[in-house]
Amino acid sequence: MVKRLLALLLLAAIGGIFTTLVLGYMPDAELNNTARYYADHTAADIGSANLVTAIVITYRGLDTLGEVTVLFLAAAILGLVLARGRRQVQARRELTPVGELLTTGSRVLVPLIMLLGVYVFVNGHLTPGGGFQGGAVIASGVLLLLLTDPLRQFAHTLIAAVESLAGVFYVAIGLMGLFLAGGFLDNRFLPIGTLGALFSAGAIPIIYTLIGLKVGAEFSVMLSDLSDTEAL
Amino acid sequence: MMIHLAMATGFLLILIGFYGALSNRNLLRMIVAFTIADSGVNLVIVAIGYMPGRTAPILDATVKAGDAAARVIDPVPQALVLTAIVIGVGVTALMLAYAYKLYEKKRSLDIAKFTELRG
Amino acid sequence: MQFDWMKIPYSLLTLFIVVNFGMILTAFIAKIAARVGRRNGIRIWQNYADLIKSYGSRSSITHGAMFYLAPVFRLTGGVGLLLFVPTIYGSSMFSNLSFAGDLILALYFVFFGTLGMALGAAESGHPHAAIGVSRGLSQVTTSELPLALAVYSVALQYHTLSVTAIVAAQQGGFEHWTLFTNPLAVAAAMLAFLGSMMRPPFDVVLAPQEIPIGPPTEYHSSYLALMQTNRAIYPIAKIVVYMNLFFGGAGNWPVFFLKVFLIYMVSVFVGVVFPRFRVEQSIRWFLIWAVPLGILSIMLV
Amino acid sequence: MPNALYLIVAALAASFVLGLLSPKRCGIAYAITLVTLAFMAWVSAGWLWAFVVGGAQPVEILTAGALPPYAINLRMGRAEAAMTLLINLTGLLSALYLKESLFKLGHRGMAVLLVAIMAFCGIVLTRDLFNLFVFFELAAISTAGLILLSEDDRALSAGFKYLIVSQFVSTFLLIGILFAYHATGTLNIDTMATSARLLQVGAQGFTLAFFLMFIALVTELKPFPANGWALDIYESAHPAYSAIFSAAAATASLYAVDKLLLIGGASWYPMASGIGILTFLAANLFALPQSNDRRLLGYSSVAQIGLILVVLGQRDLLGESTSFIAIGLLVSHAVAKAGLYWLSGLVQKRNLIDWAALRGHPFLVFAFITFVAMLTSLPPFPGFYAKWELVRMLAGGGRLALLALILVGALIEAGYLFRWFGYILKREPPTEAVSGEVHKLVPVFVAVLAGWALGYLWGDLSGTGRHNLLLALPLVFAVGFLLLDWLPAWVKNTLAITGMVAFFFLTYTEYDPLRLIFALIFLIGGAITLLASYDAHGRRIGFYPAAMLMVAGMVMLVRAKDSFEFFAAWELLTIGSYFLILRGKHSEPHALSYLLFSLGGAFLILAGFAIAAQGVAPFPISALGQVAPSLAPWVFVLLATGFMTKTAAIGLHIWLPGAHAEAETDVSPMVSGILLKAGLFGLFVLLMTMGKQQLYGIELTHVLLWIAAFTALLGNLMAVFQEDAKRLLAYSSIGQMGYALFGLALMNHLGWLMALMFVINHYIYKSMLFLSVGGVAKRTGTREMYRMGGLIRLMPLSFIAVLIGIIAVSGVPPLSGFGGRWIFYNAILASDYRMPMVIIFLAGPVAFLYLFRLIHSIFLGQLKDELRRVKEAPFWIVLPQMLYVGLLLAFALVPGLVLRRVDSYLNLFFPEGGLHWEGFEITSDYGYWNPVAIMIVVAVIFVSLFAWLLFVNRRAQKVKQFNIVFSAERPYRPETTHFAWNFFAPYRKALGFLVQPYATNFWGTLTDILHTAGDLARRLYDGNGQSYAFHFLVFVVVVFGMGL
Repeated sequence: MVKRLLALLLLAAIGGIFTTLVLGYMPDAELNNTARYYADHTAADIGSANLVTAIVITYRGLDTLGEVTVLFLAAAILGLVLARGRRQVQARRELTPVGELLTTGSRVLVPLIMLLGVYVFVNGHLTPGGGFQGGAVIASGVLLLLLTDPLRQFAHTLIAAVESLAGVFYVAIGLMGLFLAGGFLDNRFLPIGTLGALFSAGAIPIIYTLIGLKVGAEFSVMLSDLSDTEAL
Repeated sequence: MMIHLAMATGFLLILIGFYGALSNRNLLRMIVAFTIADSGVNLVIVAIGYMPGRTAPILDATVKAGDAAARVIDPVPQALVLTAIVIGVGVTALMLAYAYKLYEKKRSLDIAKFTELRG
Repeated sequence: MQFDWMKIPYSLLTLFIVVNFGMILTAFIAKIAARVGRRNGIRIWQNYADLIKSYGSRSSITHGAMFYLAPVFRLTGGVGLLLFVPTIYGSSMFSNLSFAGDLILALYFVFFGTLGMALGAAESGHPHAAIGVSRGLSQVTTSELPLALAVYSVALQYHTLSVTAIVAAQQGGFEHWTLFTNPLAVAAAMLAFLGSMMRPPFDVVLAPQEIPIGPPTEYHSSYLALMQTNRAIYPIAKIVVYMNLFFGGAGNWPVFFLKVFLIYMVSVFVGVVFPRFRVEQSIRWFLIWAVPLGILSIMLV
Repeated sequence: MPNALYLIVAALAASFVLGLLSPKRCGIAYAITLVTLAFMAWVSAGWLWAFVVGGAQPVEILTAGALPPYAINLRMGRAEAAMTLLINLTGLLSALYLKESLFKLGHRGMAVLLVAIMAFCGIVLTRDLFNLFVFFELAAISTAGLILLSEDDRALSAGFKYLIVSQFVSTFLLIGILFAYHATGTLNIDTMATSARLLQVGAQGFTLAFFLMFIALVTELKPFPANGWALDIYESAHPAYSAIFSAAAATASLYAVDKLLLIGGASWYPMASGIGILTFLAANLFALPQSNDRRLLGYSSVAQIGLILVVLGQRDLLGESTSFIAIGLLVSHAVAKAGLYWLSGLVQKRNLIDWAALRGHPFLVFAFITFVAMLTSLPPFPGFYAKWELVRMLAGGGRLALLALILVGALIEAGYLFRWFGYILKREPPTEAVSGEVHKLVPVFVAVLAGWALGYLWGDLSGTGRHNLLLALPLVFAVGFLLLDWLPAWVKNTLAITGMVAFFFLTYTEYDPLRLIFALIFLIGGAITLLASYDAHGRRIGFYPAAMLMVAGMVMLVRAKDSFEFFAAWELLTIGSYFLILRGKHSEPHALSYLLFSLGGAFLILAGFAIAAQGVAPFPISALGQVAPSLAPWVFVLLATGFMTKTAAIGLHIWLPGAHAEAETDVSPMVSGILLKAGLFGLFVLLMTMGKQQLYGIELTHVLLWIAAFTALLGNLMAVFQEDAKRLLAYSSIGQMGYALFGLALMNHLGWLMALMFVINHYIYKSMLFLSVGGVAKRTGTREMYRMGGLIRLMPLSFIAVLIGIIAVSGVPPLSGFGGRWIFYNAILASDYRMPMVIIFLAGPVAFLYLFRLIHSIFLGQLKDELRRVKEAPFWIVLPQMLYVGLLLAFALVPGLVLRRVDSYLNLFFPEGGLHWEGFEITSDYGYWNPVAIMIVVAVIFVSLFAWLLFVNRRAQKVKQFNIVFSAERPYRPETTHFAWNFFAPYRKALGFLVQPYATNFWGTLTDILHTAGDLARRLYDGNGQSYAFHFLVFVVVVFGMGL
């Protein structure tokens, strides 16, 4: 009880800070210097119709590389944690069947979901969406598969290879930017093309594809690892 | 005004999440509480970039490259929130795994049971 | 440095006079003390007889080198103390060997004999000797303190540490004696004097009935003879220092004899009146009664 | 130069490639990991080389082909290069160390390790706020992962607690960053710093945003009280990971906070300092009652980082020097802490006492002490230069409260670290041996090397007013013995003696007469004492480096020209002597208390010099005389108190008896006869330069006079009641130092001369007595005097030494002690004060008590049955004693040989009241004294009487031991006949109340209070992850409240 009271008191104080922030907040009328630069220069310099994508992949590409790495790390550590001191569970618990509807539904939906995922990341520089979103969509397909058959085994090696290779290529493309263009992760060593075309914005579609694959693979690994805990 | 409301909601979510994390001793509930707080953070971030009367930062037929600066909202928070979300997911997954492992060890999800390290 | 070789025979003469005076004086005083106690007391020549008896004693043993040397230390201490201080003021004949050092030398040389004695006595292995030394050393820490303060006071008063110069400053009538110019210092010093004379109430060191005379308990024959000689010289040598510092010194031998006798008598009077103190009692006594006097004297000088 | 981006790219690429490998190919994966880390270290090293040697300019590294602030940029500068090198090397060595654990985790574990190191580098390099956040998250997540390297199951819960807190932290950080972006329109740190300047007024939103970022990043530094999670990690993680966590992660976080402060500006400095100092103190206090090694190291890490945060917060004052100081402290901390954690992996059990297992391995012990010395900022390591500079500037800027707190914390830290070192050398080693795999030893070895190299480097970087200590010849000589430690002891002894004597003859023309005397005692005196060391056999590992370190310190002290040299020398001699003292069998607690008092004193000296200098560097010693009158008395108090801890003035004396008594036979004379003079030298220097000072109308030298008098009295009194011969001598030293201090405090010509006389005399007789008593103790196997007795016949030479010694100590003519007393009386006559003399007069005769007891109980009285076969002390122990006897006689006869020149030198300070030297006669304004005449007279009388006694007593018979008459019986048991135990019982009855252990109780209670406080307060960390979250929020709210 005392603990809750203390928690409330503390949060009241923190809430005070937040309130001040909210009350002091005034939306900008004009884009600030940074945002204006992006709005003005993206089309010409990067060739990406989606400003957010230009920022995510190029201007703040290093963040994104880090972000991918966060997922990579999380997946790796998840594996490590779950593998820690694991007893070899041979006899797996029999699960009740999930039902016809889900099984059949997944057969229909999974390919579509995958396709949608690919579409989302390939068009990341044109439309809302991108590698992360696409990867997440792909992973949701995997989730569906896992729901259908919790004991399903994926080709771990394959997924891992996809994940790693995507990562390696991502870094390699970044380096090509460094060697061939203006700097690390500069997308312009490939032609910028016409604004709005699928093959435009230099290396962005490639990068987003790699990210999409990587994120998809990582989420899949995580999901499959976590689903293994069902065996407990 | 809308924007203040959104922002306030975000902060409220954060506080709710924090309260949940502070008052629940169950590991899983704590994790859920943190995801609530994370959503709050994301909401706040997005709200910060919002500018009334403008459109999404994508160039297309309606938003030409030339007048983009006057028509679109600030794209930066949108880019950042992406990163924030992803990181949140990573951490949440990790916490889940830890919680699982801790449960495996002690058959308990009570945080107060894991106090061998102290002082 | 020119050394006047005649100082040697002159010094020996002083020594000779003092030894005989001391022999007779101590016997005389013993007699007085006995009379007070309604006893007959010893003969006035008794000390000479004792000395001869000791030399004549046939049995003679030694407990080791330090034991053997202790009487030598003891007597060297007495003789040295006597000779480092001028005996008769104004007489170069009886200024002895005081060129070697000043008052401080005399004060510190007092310990020479004591130390040697203590070492020799300790080597005898006799517990009574060790107990006596323990008591004596304990007592001396506070009984010497008033004297040190008084000496300091006197040195401050006369701005010198030279005994001769101090005596010189007291010439021209007894009202110039330190006794009257700095009575507090003298009072403190005389209390210290009581403590140093090994007489009641401060004779727990020797305590003849309890730890048969303490430190020298194992000494006999010619060792004892040397120590008996010292017992004649040493008190006088000490009194000479007091006399020079506080009572105007002595310009000739009769005055010398008189003053030494009178100063000696002070301790005797006190001794026959008071019972014996235990060590811690005497330490407290000195701290409470004598030391404040000394402190006052250095504050007021 | 390779692009610094490769630091990030290489690690990422390698970790992705690791994912490709099949889990069975661990060997290859491990090779890739090592190569990558080595490559990263090489890149950093290349840059550092370019900056330091090549004078390169900092480089901005752009990404995305756009200019900042629109794209993320990194920066590689001197500091960045140094820090990334530190991070990468720690990573590389830890990876090497972690071989088995990494193999167990497989390629994924290695990938996580690579990412962690990359993240730390990224934090250092990036100039973009949000990028900083990303790297922080990477670091946090990989930390949570690498905790799994530990075998310890508790690591899991530690990881979870960490994740909880980092959730809170990242929330605040993100919100802060976004609002800061909103306020300034940029995420670039440098641009934001510029914009923030323009905002200042009324920018409530920005200030709050900054507060959130600040609090979040500061929490990464594990500030008190929001640091329970970190300690749990330190305790349970694999030691090699703790090494990374402590060295690399802390480095990165600190630099991040530094960058953030760039944005926040000077108004946030006090906040940083406040948090830092609170953490420093609290963590050190909590570390005090720890018994788990890793947790203790964790607390120490937290404390060190807190200290560095203080430094960052003092940037407004420190200016240009900030990085010299901060990085100096940082590398010291990082190298040492990494090294210690690596060492902890070699020790099998976790209690501090179990580290005694290291004892059989001299190299590991050396490594340990190197690390501890680095942590406690001792010379010649970087922390020392940093500490000096920090204190100098803090004092110059008048931030004295902060300075005091820092020093208090540092003292507590030294306390628990050196206590631990004592355990290693003195406690019973556990049965589990130290694991000695090469790949685990290499990192330790590298850390040791790095420590020394950094010491050299920091000395080299030093600006004006500092010097590279590792270039000082005496120190080099001492350190050289480390390399020669494999030689047999006698060879090293010869080398040492030769070196000392040679150095004296090479330099003796450079000293003024006063310093010459000290140099003579330190060098030649030390060499004579070392003769006794020929008695030791074997290799005597560790003795010579320690002894020579002490000598080096003393020599450098005498030669010091400015305050830096002086202080460095002071610390060197302190640690050297500490090692020497620690060598004694039972000296563990005593050595510790010695060290703590000495360091405490050293800190006072440091503060004193710093306040005196007022920021001026170099500050010549002689300039102490020109300190502003408002400060001078305070400087005087600090310095005098510091020096008096060394001379063991009353109240500060409790370390001395144990330290001197428990030391080895040939060490006791060194630390007593020689080392104590260092304190007196300090006081000489102080009084020569500053003279009389008044504080609130009180004459400080008068206060010294009283202290000195009571020291003399109580030192002597305490000596009286000792049963242990060496303790008796030790207490006697306290008294003797009291006399010397008294002479100095008299502030007149003769007083100083007397002090000097005591310096010389005390050296000779105390060395001699300690050697004799040491020799006796060696032969009899005990130091309790009452268990000896009657040894005069068996050990005649030792007896003679003691006899001469006690005559000299007591001041009885004709030996040299009398000269001291004579000058003393003349000096007090010339003084203005009278009352303190009463005390010192009382002290004088008390000396007789213990001196008699010493010689009686050991050599006279009854010989014990079990000692009948005891032999004379070994030749090499007796030889120096006989030399001392000769010296003592010579000095007694012709003190003028030594004193005359000093006497005239003192005329510079006190033209009045000197002595006149005519032939053998010495005359003062008051009296006169002729040592030769006294000697002759006494000798003639003595010899004549002796001859007479020999003549009349020629038939004397030597009798057996029990031939005494004792209550009409012949005793037969020496034990009951030897009157020795509690020898001065009546005296204790009378004056025992004066020697109640008030000082010991006071200091004991103080330590107890500290321990208890630490023990109670650490319950705050109850191990519950939720409580840690509460702590964090409380921390946020409190800091916020303070900030308003």
